[in-house]
Amino acid sequence: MAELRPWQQLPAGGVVDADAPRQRTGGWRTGVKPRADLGACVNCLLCWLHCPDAAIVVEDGRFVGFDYDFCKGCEICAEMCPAGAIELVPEETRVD
Amino acid sequence: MAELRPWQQLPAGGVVDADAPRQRTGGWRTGVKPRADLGACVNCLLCWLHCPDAAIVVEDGRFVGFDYDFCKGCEICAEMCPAGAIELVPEETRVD
Amino acid sequence: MSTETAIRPELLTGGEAVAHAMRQIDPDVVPVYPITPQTPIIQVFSKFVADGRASGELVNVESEHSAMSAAIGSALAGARTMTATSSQGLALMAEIVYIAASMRAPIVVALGNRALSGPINIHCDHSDSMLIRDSGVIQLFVENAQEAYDATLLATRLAEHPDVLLPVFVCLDGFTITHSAEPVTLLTDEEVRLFVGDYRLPHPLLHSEPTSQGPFAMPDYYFELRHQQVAAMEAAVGVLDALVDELAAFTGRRYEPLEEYRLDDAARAIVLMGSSAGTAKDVVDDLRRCSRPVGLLRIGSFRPFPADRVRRALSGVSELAVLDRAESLGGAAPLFAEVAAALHGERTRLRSVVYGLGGRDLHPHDVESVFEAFARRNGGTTYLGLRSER
Amino acid sequence: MSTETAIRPELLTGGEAVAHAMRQIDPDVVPVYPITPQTPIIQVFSKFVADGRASGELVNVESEHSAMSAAIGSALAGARTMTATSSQGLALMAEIVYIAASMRAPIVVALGNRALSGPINIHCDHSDSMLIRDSGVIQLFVENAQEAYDATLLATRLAEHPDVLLPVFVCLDGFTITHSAEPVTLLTDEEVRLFVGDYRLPHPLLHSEPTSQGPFAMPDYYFELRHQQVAAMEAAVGVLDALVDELAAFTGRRYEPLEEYRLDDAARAIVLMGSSAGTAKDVVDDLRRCSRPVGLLRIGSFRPFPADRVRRALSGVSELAVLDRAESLGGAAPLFAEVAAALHGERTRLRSVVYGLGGRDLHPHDVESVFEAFARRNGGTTYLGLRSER
Amino acid sequence: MIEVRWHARAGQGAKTAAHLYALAALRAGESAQAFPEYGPERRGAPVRAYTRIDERPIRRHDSVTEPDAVVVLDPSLLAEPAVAEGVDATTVVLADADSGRPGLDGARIVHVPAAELAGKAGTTYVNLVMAGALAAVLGVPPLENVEEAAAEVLGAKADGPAARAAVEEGYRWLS
Amino acid sequence: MIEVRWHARAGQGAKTAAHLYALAALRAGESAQAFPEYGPERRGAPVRAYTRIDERPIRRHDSVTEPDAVVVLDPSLLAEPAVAEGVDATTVVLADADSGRPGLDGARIVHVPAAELAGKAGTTYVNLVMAGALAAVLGVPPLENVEEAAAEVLGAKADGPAARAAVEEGYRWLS
Amino acid sequence: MSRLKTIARRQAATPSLGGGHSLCQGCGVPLVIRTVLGSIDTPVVVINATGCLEVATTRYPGTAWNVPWIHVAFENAAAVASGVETAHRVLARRGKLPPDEPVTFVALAGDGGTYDIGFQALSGALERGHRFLFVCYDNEAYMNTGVQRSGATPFGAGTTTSPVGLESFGKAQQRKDLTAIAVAHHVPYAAQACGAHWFDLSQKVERAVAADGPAFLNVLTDCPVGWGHEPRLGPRILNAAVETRFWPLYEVVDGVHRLTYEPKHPLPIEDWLAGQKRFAHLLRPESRELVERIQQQVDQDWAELVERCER
Amino acid sequence: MSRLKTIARRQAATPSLGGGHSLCQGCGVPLVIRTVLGSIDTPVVVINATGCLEVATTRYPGTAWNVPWIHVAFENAAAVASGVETAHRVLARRGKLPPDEPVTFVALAGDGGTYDIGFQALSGALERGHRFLFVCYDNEAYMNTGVQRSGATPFGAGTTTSPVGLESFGKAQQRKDLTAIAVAHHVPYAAQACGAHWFDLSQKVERAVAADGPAFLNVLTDCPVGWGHEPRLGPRILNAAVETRFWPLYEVVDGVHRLTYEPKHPLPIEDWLAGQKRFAHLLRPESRELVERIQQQVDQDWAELVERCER
Ligand SMILES: Cc1ncc(C[n+]2csc(CCOP(=O)(O)OP(=O)(O)O)c2C)c(N)n1
Ligand SMILES: Cc1ncc(C[n+]2csc(CCOP(=O)(O)OP(=O)(O)O)c2C)c(N)n1
Ligand code: SF4
Ligand code: SF4
Ligand code: SF4
Ligand code: SF4
Ligand code: SF4
Ligand code: SF4
Ligand SMILES: [Mg+2]
Ligand SMILES: [Mg+2]
Repeated sequence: MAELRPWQQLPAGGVVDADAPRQRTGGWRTGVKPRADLGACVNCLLCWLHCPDAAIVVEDGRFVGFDYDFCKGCEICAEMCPAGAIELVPEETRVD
Repeated sequence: MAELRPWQQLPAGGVVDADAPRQRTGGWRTGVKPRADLGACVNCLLCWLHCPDAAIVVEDGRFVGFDYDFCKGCEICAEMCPAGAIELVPEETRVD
Repeated sequence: MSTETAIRPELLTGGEAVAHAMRQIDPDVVPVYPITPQTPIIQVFSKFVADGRASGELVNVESEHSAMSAAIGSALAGARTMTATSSQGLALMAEIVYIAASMRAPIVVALGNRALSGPINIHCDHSDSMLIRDSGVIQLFVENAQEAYDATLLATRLAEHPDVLLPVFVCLDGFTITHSAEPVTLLTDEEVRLFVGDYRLPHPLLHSEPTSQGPFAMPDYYFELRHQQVAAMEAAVGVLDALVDELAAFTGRRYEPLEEYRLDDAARAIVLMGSSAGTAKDVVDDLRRCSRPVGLLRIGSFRPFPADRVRRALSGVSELAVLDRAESLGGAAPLFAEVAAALHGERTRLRSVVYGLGGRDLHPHDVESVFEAFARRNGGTTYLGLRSER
Repeated sequence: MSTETAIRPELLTGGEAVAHAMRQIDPDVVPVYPITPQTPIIQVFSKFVADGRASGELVNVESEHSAMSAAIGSALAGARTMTATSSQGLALMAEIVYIAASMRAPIVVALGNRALSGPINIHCDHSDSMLIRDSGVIQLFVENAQEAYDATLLATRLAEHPDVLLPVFVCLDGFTITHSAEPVTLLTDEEVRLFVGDYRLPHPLLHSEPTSQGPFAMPDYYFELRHQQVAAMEAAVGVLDALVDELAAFTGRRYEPLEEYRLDDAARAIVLMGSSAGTAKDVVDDLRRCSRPVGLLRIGSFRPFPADRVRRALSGVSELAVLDRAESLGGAAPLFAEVAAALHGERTRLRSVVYGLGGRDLHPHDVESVFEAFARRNGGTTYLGLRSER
Repeated sequence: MIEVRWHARAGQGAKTAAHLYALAALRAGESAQAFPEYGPERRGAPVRAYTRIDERPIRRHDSVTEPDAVVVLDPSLLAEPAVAEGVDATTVVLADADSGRPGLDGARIVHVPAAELAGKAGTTYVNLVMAGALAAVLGVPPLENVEEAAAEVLGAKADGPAARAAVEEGYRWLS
Repeated sequence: MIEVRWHARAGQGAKTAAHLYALAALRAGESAQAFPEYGPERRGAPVRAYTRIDERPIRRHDSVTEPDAVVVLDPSLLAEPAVAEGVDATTVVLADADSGRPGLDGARIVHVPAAELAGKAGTTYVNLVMAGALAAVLGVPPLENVEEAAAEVLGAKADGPAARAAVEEGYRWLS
Repeated sequence: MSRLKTIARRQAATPSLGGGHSLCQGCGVPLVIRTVLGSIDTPVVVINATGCLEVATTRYPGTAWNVPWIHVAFENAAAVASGVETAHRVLARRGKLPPDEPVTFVALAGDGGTYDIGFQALSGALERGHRFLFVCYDNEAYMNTGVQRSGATPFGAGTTTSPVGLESFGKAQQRKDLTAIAVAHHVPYAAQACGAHWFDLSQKVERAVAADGPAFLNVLTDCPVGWGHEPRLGPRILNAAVETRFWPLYEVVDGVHRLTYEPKHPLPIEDWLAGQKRFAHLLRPESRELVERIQQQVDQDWAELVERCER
Repeated sequence: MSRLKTIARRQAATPSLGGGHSLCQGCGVPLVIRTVLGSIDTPVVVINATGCLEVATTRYPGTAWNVPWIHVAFENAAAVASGVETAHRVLARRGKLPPDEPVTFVALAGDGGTYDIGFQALSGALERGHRFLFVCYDNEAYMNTGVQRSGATPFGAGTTTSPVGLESFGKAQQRKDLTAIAVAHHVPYAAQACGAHWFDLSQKVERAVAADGPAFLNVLTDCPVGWGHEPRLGPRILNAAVETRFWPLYEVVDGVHRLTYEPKHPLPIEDWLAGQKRFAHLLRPESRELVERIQQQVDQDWAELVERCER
């Protein structure tokens, strides 16, 4: 959590800039996290569309992985994946 | 207009009893008033139904005349009367 | 938990305590709309109704404006009526709250005090209560869950007293009281039934004698009709005293309209309302231990505001800090202004202190700082716990 | 009538005067809902728009709650926005008025002051203004149609000033000002255009840089965000002074936030707001003729309330009557409490006088009776013109 | 200060008369106020309006309780108690009726055959005729200002000349 | 006065634990308070709850800033800075982890294999196990009251006996 | 006994709404009130929204009402009715009121209090299924405050907030089809009626009161002041609204649509516009297209309605 | 390019609603938001009503939004949108904004902010004809405050204010048919959609934005917490709502009804009720009749809808 600022430093009316700091919600995961088998992925992007936390990283139209800073581990991506390319693994598991 | 009462004499919450004094609106007439020819009247009671001011007096189902205390002289009764039994006459005219 | 007999204290949140009071009072009609932090009250009560432990009807209206409107219809029709709300909900029904008071509808309202938007915030301050301080409703501020329960019983009798006939708001600090579990001793259902008795109105709408209620008043009568409310408010003070005695007979507890805490020989004192009073009492005790002549005045009945008693209670005090959990932007803080008006002409040195807006915590050291600060600053308003560059 | 050049005074009602100010300011958007006695303002302005004499858009919303909501959307989007209301209308939008202030939406509102229900009444008192006195909006009370016009011009600049950015209410007594025709001298359309200038916001919503406006604030930030409004209110006092000077250069007229009328050597004085001040001034002059040391303080800017200036202005006064055209049932009358807070610690003898509720007339002899009464009564509240058995 | 009370029925032009009379005074360099009385009463109901005129700026904003002049635009109203309110020997009452009424005794009642005179002027605006007559009785404002005001206020509805004529008829009748 | 802070994820029973622990104290004749912390955070988010116990009636209504005990129901939270807030050498920290964490140094960290012990008791209620363990560490309230409270609060969901057993497992582990 | 005699028997002696009110000379509203309340054979309780009817009938310390009547505000008649109706149900169940004595709860509001500011309260009450009759007396504008446009104001009508001017032909939007909207709430009874067709209205009231749940009546009524016509012509003008098909008379019972009256020889829309000051500008030659547009809309709406009725 | 790729192109780099919000694990709402905003090819301005979405996405001093976003209160999204939309129109006309740059104004509200407390503002905005898109994300209860019943809560569902208990089977009223009510406002475009059918939703958004006037979208979306199901099962459960015909997918363009999807082999209503805690009590044997009643209602509503579509 960023430093709490004094009232003088806040923009009038509580206006928030779009580039304000994002809260990291990765800590919400309860023991498991998604892992992808890029080989199996067919780039349908259904996981990306359905991810509630915008934690699926897509680069020029292709699925490339997860943003664990935001992923809450809800498993929806795995559920939606037609190719079975996503599985949930223990938090400890190293993914690269 | 009745005497203006002090606050102590008013029922709580401004509740008004149905038998409160009625405002006499006969004074609103602008020079003319309705007069009926009871002979011609066929007792359809359309005048009674349409009178905005409940100024048509009906006794056991029969039209008997006008209540000039309330009649505002709008002419609707005359307009509605199928028997042409109602006409508007100068305020001064005596009716009995 | 057993609720039929009160053998031992239960651990209940203020919200649950109020819900139990409602279950025991068993009102005829409860029109209500959800809003945090009032929700625990209506959810627990809804469950009581669903399980047949209360037999009145809930009306799940589509907005608070309609909640208060339906409550007026129900209360004036001749049915005992309760509701609950908070913050934006109260703000949305404000127009109708004034009308409820002027139509003399004895509705009991549980208010989970919450900061008004904006910005939107779900935590406690008293700005919502202040919004309706002119409206003609009675407002009782409680300090803890037990008092929330007792006050709900008192409120019912107070609202329905023939000399009063006004809506009564039981004001509980959001979360700190509504959601905090504390020891609460309940009366038995039978005792409550005995205490509250039946609901009677002088002119119920549902009656063979037709009445017109809510007429149009011109300048020739408006002033006089309004003045009845002034009289009702004055009457409420005495009625409340009597009811406090009567309830004490059942409970052995007394929550006074005005709580004087170690004020007798106090040279310095603070005035405040709500749950923070508990924290402040601890501080007063600590300072007293260091033999500092400090005291506290807790306002229980904010409306009617017992100005004369406040004046008397504070006659010996030379330095007084009024702690407001609300502001009147561009003007004097509400409670401060009220106290200043009560003390007009007196030489007491007054200070306005604003604290706890939007749920900002009030810790013992904050209260201490107020007692310390007398010496140093005077005039101006102090904002406790505000982050400022200067 | 000719409106391009102001050769001579016109005979205009306050409502018409405000409508002309709106026509000359030519706001972008005017979301509005009708209610007596504000209707003449919006009807005349609607006609101006229908005839192409104003080119903004009216939004005929379905309620006042939506009027203020649409006004916030429009003002923060980046459009100059005005509206008008009264009484129940203000009460219904109260929730959103607070939010307009906290979101710093510089909306100008013409308020035709009218008694709040119930009972329902269409005539003047100040209870509606008092309902929102905590909300963070600026409130300027005017004495006559001319001031209503001038204040509308001032309000636009004041609201939009970068250090202020708050809604500004121009408060005109219902009927006595909104519907009474009095001599009013208008500026030329060109002069008005010059005076008000363009509408600028620091962060308009309609902008390439996306912003989130109206966020959710927890206890960690609510207090700080609210405090910006305190600062804005403080800034408004100085800004208004400067604007009064600036406008005076065009008009030769000055309506001060605080009008001290023959106060300098006054031992007895009254404080009040709105159209009755004129009546009271006549009385002061009469009494002065009988060399009685009386004076009057008219509050123009009720929000922000210039407490220090009030204290200074009244320093010489020993007996003071505060005339409220509203009550706070069960508490101190609003203006009285405000003045008492400003004078706390002073020895001035204060009296609270309530008058004119729901359009009850205030005649010169009523005002005289107040000055007479000092000698006799003290303490308690006096109700001028109330019919009572005792 | 001169205070005038106008009586009529909603729609008969009491408000207009009060307004144009004040406007005339304003044009004549006086200070003036005009305001109607408002209630739930509607079309057909008796209504009242007021005019205040003074050489010094008018500041008071209370209602008129002791009018110097009372103008009754509809003779059928003469019987209404409202007409007699605050009327005493110093009050002049203008009405299209030749005799007084209970409560008005003492007051100076001036008969103005407004309807007839309006007809002569080719209009139905009895209020204009009465305004002219009142100007003759009170002496202020001058006729030409009342005519000007009449033309300005009613110009839209009635044609200017006719409006002026109606005012003049009333004025001539009493001078 | 004893102040306890409970850490968990929404849904893991921190609020319940805080409540039943306070209830146990109440049953043991103490005064007690229990309250959770509320925000916009939802299912899955880290949450906190508090318990206060004192022999004298508790009047203060501010939040707990310097807890005497911190109970972490989900080991994955141990790393959260929130756990370290207001923790010093006088604080005891109960967690299902064998080692300390940055920020907690100095504090007395007590390892309670809650999940395992809960399993032994035939439940999944780690919060009950932790409540039992805490009772052992703090000495108040007595075990039987904690068991009674557990049965009363969770009786509905879990069956009473299992609840009691879970509490007892925790208690035994540390005594 | 004839329907009118029945109404008279109920209303002649002590009319629910008596004289001594200050509604305008020739106001069209009382006809509606008398017909509605005269067609109900149980005791009634009236819940009135702010508006001409309320303001003009209960000036303190008087009243023109002879039945239990309550007014709280402008926008909440349906909510107040919800409270009164629920109170009655509970009190009867709890034996605090005679359990066997039916009472009819009638909410009365103008178009402003129904289409616009009072609509949410109405919609909510319909969703909750309170047993009451909501009657909108629709005079197509906010009359009490001086004729401002409402959601019910017809396209092209001049009002003080949709004024006719150099750059305005009056209201630019079509009127809200509130009857259809009420029907979409799937209430057991909803109907559209008109003051001039009192017989039709009376029958509808009987069916509405018999319905098992909330009932809604949208009743067109004239306002001489706001529409700009001679009071005595009110009934004629209302008739034109029906005969031109501008205001179809129909009812919807449990979802089934039925026309209750069909103009034999539908009149051109001009016959409705004529004789009303608010429409005067439309009858000028230059407004030809506007009138055609109105006629088309009327024809289309009628066609759709007929289709719904044929199902 | 495929529709999904198009959405991705617009949203992948800087999603209108990004991560870092505190909506629940597996909340169904973001899918709707991403699909809606990703299907619009102009700049957008979002007007958000109070509710889960708003509270959880803009905790000060942060925000999860990358497009202009405004929140004022719970009940006034449509009114605020009216103001923003009018402002844009006037500023463009007056040359203070580029006149040729279209912007789409999207109001987002939950069912509470749409069916109940926000309904009057919506109805008024529809009547005035503002050009904006109102999207109701309908999760069938007040979730943000802890799952209380709303006008959208289905018959029989348990919520905290319509609890299941010894004397209660959950909500006693049928859900408000808001799509039909919006249609009765005669808006140019209104449709009913569902999060799980994102393709259908996306197409509807395109048509809605193209409509010449106000457009309304009623989008069913799941709430794992309020419905009581595992987050990952959300899409499946939403599908069941469609396949059982509980939630028909259709649109109404200028009054013409059209089913946009028809279940080949409609599933029994139990398939929708199953797997949701709020309905658990209905699946007990003693609730047989209730379930039948629900099935009947669904069949009847479907039949009526089909009929409207066939016209
Ligand atoms: C909240 C609120 N806004 C505005 C008003 C002012 N007002 C009172 S009645 C009315 C118009 C009523 O119109 P309608 O419902 O059509 O009834 P009518 O007067 O036409 O009979 C208005 C705008 C009010 N009383 N309360
Ligand atoms: C006037 C008012 N009443 C009540 C509330 C409390 N409140 C905030 S959000 C909400 C429920 C929102 O429900 P819905 O619109 O369905 O959105 P969801 O939370 O389900 O996403 C409630 C009752 C409020 N903020 N304002
Ligand atoms: S687990 Fe849930 S949050 Fe994480 S990436 Fe998959 S869908 Fe997104
Ligand atoms: S859903 Fe599966 S296949 Fe489709 S993009 Fe995601 S990982 Fe690849
Ligand atoms: S004239 Fe009008 S008011 Fe008089 S009786 Fe006939 S209808 Fe009634
Ligand atoms: S309308 Fe004519 S015929 Fe009918 S009752 Fe009246 S007077 Fe007789
Ligand atoms: S304004 Fe119209 S509706 Fe109102 S009382 Fe007069 S005629 Fe009737
Ligand atoms: S409560 Fe439901 S709608 Fe709200 S954030 Fe959680 S899952 Fe989403
Ligand atoms: Mg109307
Ligand atoms: Mg919802």
